[in-house]
Amino acid sequence: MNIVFLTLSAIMVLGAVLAVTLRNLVHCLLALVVFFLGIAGHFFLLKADFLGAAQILIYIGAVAVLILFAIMLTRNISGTEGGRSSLGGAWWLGVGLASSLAGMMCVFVRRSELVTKLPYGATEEGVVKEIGKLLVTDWVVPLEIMAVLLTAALIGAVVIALEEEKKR
Amino acid sequence: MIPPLEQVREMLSAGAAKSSLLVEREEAVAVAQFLKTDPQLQLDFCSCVTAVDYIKQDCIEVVYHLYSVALKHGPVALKVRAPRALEQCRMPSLTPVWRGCEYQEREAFDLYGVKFDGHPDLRRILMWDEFVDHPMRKDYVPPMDYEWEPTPHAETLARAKQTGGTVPASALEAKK
Amino acid sequence: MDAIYQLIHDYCPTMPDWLALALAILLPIAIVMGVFLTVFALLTWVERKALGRIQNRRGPNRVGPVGLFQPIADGLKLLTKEDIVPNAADKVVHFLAPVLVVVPAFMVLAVVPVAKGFIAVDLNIGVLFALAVSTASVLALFMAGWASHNKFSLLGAMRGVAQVVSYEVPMVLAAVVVLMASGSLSSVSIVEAQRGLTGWFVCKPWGLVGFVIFQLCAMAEVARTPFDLPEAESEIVAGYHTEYSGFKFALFQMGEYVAAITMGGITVTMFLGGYLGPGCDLPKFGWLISACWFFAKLGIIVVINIWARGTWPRVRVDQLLGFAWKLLLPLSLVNIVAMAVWHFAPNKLVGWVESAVLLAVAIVALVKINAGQTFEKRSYRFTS
Amino acid sequence: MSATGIIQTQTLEVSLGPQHPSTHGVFRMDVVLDGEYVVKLKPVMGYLHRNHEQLAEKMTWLGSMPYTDRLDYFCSMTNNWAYALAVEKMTGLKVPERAEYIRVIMAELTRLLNHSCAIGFLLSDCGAWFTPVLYALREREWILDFFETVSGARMMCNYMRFGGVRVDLDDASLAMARNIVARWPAFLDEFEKLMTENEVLLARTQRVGILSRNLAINASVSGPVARASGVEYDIRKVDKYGVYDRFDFGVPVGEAGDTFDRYMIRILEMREAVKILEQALRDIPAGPFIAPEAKLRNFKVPAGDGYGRIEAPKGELGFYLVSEGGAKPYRYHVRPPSFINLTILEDMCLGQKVADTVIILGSVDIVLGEVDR
Repeated sequence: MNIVFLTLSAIMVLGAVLAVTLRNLVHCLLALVVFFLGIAGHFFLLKADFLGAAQILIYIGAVAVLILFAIMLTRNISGTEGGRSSLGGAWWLGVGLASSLAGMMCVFVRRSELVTKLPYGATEEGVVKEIGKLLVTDWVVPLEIMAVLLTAALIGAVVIALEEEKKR
Repeated sequence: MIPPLEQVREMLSAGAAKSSLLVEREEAVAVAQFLKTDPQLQLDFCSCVTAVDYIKQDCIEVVYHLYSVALKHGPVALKVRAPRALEQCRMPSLTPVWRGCEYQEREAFDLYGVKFDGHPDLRRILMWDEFVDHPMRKDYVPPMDYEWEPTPHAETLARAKQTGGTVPASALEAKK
Repeated sequence: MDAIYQLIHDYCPTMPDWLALALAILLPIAIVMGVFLTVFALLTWVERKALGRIQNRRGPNRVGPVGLFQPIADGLKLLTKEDIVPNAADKVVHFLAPVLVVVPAFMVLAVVPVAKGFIAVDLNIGVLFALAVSTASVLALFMAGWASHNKFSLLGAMRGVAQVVSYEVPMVLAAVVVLMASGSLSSVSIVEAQRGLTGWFVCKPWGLVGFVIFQLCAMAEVARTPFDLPEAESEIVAGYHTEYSGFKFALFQMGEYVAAITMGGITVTMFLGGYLGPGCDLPKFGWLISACWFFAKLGIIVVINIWARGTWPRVRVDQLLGFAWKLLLPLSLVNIVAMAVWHFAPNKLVGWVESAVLLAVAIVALVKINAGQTFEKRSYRFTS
Repeated sequence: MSATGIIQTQTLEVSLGPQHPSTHGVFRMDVVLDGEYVVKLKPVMGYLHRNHEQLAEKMTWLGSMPYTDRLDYFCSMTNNWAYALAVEKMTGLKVPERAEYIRVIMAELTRLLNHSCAIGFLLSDCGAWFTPVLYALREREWILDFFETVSGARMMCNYMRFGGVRVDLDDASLAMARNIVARWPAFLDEFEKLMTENEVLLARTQRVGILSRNLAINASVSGPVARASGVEYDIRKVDKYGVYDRFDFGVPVGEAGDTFDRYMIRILEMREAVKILEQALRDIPAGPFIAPEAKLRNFKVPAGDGYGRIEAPKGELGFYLVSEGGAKPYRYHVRPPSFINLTILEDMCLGQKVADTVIILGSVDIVLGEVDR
């Protein structure tokens, strides 16, 4: 299993690096999809089939397509029309921000109760049920806040698009 | 040249509206407008537009066949003449009066070289854009090489030059 | 997988462990692929024959008996054709797209229980896996359209993406009722939950509505007529695979047909009782009889697809999306409520009546609300 | 301006044609799209241009008769008739009664042939995977067989002559024609049952590509397209050429002027054509089939000009001829209905979707042999 883990991780890192370095936006997106797939693979490897499938459904089926639509609205898809490389002078700032974010997430995830509450080693079916129950009992407020936030973002996107129309 | 418009109406009505009118270029639009709107004529349907090259009379005649959908009579042939020489071969377009003239006047321009002033979109319609002559004129001489076609592709032009330079200078100019 | 591993171990103890493991993994895959590729080849033949019958012509009848070898001939022809890649195309993506079209279509096959006790991988979350993986075909479709550097391809790809994303939503919601009824995500337990004389989910009001929604969405998802907009040949030439030729084109066709079969298989599993049927539990030939049942039901779904293709014109893109969002989505939401009503009803009869009435009201109301798009009866006058 | 009114996006210039499955030949439309909406559309033609008119000016009067077959290669009979009619007008040739009846029979059969295929191809453009077309082609085959028996050619019939027709119809071929006419209503009923009430078809065609009555008249649109927009104009009724005044038939006229009306008008016109055919096949008199004074060799037309037109299946087909009294026409001009009906293509398509463009073009019913000449 170690080999599979390492291969997957290598592919993921490669995908992530390509996603930020490639010039063509569509290529970047495809590299990002490889990265998403790698995450799904990791979930499957951890026997968290539900999370793996959810990862594919949400990140590849929805998020990637969303990014795709955003890309199609931009002009310079091929990245050939001048402009600076995405690896600009402030790359170290990005690296710093990203690593500090990752560190923070590590710390908070380790402290979180959610990890300990899930019955580890239970059947997958049990996990799905447990997640469902938790989502509508203990975590119902965060869930609703998220839902409202996403709806607000959606409306905001429409408003921004409308403003653009007015300006023209 | 033509009598006052009221007389035109009587003339046309008497002849069961099957007659032809030869009008001056300057008067064409006014006459057309009259023929279209006059309550007794109402020639609202411009069926056929074409040009004829009368090389002996040194003129190109554009013929409009008018019918009336409202009164169901016709045809009246409205004829307008212009000199054959390419620079002077122009006349007012009747497309603003009858929209149906649009493509047919383009065709007349394409094949006979009649320039219609006031036409919204006077381009070649049947021949390709790079074509230089007007092939329906009676004095038109077709090129030696029928198959050769001046296309905007640089490669084709280069190949044509290589194989003996049969490219007419006019075509190369049109390309520029 | 474990069973096969055990089997190999018992019969050939001398075989090295890694080989046995590899065999245990590859054997079910090979069997499933073999079976479904045969079905795919047959399907192309059946489709052409059936379309021919609908259209007053004979269909393929030259190669082999009644044209049965036509798919092979087609395959050979496509294999030997020149592979044309447009000069301006994005070569890598252009190459990857047809591969990626086929992969998800085959991956879904893994969780379709073809016969009793015969499933390549009995995932606990089988249905979710199938729905998730089939979504991934969107990307392949987009890649094909974008990489071809052709405007028709791009239009087709954008249509395809919009269509698949829109129909994914009612499709998943229609599947939810089945999950609620069976209490499981595993495709085998969904099938087993449909035992009994009227056990098939399609025999219940919410199941019937769910089945219709799911079937329509499946047709849209794999771009079958009347939802074949991404490759609408009369409008945008061939949509996203305009610039593909030879075997890459064949891969697109294969991906499309295999996706049609697998979506049909998922529909059968979820609503039509999968491999269940009289005789499927017989000790000896139960697996064979159950396989026959499964393929018979699959055949019905496939014939419905072909029939629709032979008789229906294509819808327009706004009508297609409007249909998904304005009709199917609310209806599938009501369907979930109807399922809940059924579930909490004091007895079967009350549940039946309540959910049926609820759904009928919903359907009538939705049709009324969307009445702005309905049609007028015209009369014509005759002048003489 | 974006047609959706929400987001302004980049427009896409697409060239539909000249090689495109549904441009009905080598026809091109330069379309500018905003998303799926058409914001500009310019037809480009001439890919099939062979200067038919100039060729005819270099030939004898009768010499270009077979060449008129190639104009609208679906309807060679009506093309022949229009040319013959124009020449007969200039020469004053009287056509015998039997020949007039034969011409009517041929023209109305051509109308059946053309309209059935036109609506078949229109439905194919809607994406009906060829089923309706093949139903139409099955019936068309009967008419083509009939044309072959009579004239020796299925499509390029070259059947009419100045002052009559080339060969007479014998009783066997008349029976054949009666047979075709008798089975046509059944075909129409079957076709309508299959298609007319189909919701997808209604949704695709109703209120799509509307052409107003005034624009139709002003833009010289003729034939079924004009009548679908409410223009009560049928040359068979207005000019009463041939013996059309002897038959009892109606001219269907639409109201909305959309694609569905153009589809329905064609079906109704076929039903009327069946009526005409029944009467013509019943009343056809005996007698000569070509005027005795008509000359095939050394045929000359007195000097002058003339315009003859008929109601071809696609609209008004006219021939404008100028003669100098010689054996060749001095000027020979065709007024092709499909060419002129294309004038308003852009007006009908603006603000519609790409998918609609295709069916609007299909509902106009063009044949490129005639558009480009």
